[in-house]
Amino acid sequence: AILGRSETQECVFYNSSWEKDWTNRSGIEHCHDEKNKRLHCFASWKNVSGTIEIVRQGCWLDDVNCYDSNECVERKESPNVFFCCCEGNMCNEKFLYTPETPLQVATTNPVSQKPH
Amino acid sequence: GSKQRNPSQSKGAKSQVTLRMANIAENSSSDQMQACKKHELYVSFKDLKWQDWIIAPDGYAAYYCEGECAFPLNSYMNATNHAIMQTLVNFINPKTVPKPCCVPTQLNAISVLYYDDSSNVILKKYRNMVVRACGCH
Amino acid sequence: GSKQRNPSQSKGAKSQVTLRMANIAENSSSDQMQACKKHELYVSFKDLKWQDWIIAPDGYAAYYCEGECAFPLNSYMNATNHAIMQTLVNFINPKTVPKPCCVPTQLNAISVLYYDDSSNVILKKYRNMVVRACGCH
Repeated sequence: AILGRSETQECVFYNSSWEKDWTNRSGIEHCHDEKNKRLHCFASWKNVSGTIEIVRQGCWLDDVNCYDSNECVERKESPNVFFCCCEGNMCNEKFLYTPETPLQVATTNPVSQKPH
Repeated sequence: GSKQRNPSQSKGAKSQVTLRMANIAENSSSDQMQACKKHELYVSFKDLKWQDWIIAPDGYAAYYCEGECAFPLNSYMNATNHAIMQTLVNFINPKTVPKPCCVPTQLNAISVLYYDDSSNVILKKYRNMVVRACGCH
Repeated sequence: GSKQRNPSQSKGAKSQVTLRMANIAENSSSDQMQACKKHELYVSFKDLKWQDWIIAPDGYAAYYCEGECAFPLNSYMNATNHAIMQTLVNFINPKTVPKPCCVPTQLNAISVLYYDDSSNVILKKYRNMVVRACGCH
């Protein structure tokens, strides 16, 4: 284990299509992958007219986009399916949505060129 | 022709050949292309216009292999016996065969969350997507 | 930008992208280098000056792999997922990454009878000496 980095060995598990996929519906998933590869947890959910519907939660393979995030946060602006990933046991128990609103670039009214 | 020569001389002949070739190679390959190794490569699914069907990730660190596989192949080049033979033949007569190629020798998987054709959300492990090590094959 | 588009349109978008690229590739790759395949190569141990320590064989059919790994990679190119991604990225932006390389994907062994350093006669199976199949990696 690397000092200061949270190791991920287990994550909250949930599968909304558990019957079709023949899996458990919910529980704890123990993560495993090749040696010295990092592991993460993830969560994905939908917002159906204000109600949060979890789609899936579980382990996520080594992914640079998840490095060093100990909270599971979706930053994209209102996606169809929300997604977040994080590092640390059960870090996907809680998941957050804090959209990074794209910077509004102040646009000055372009002064139209006066014809000569 | 039968092999009249005394077998024990073979040891001297073998090591001499190898030594002589090693010295020649030492100078010829150093000023050329970099040796075979792993390079950074981030693949963005948006650039591939796949962001509509891939929910996550937005892209991934794929890496790639590039560089020369010249004689003599070092041990960390993960070379196969065939690659060692091919390097040797290329060294003696470059026209007969090209040098072996720098390619991935170990690959890792990634997780992908995507919509299938019926818009179900699917989680899948895609194998052999990330270069872990390169070598001459 | 958020993915407001209806997910089921993703199927259309995905296949359109693939189709469009396939058509463009169809014409661009055919007139260039031959596709990746296996080529004849007989390695003579005499040419390598190894005949003094190798009793048999005098040489062997090693074969080698050469040819282009261009988009779209056909199924018989034995391509890994990484090679498929690399071909796609190279196709979109050739400067970022080279095409995958044509290399052996299956290798066979040969038997060799030789003198060891103490002039004993040794029989050994040398693995990964003969190319059985090539592919893009």
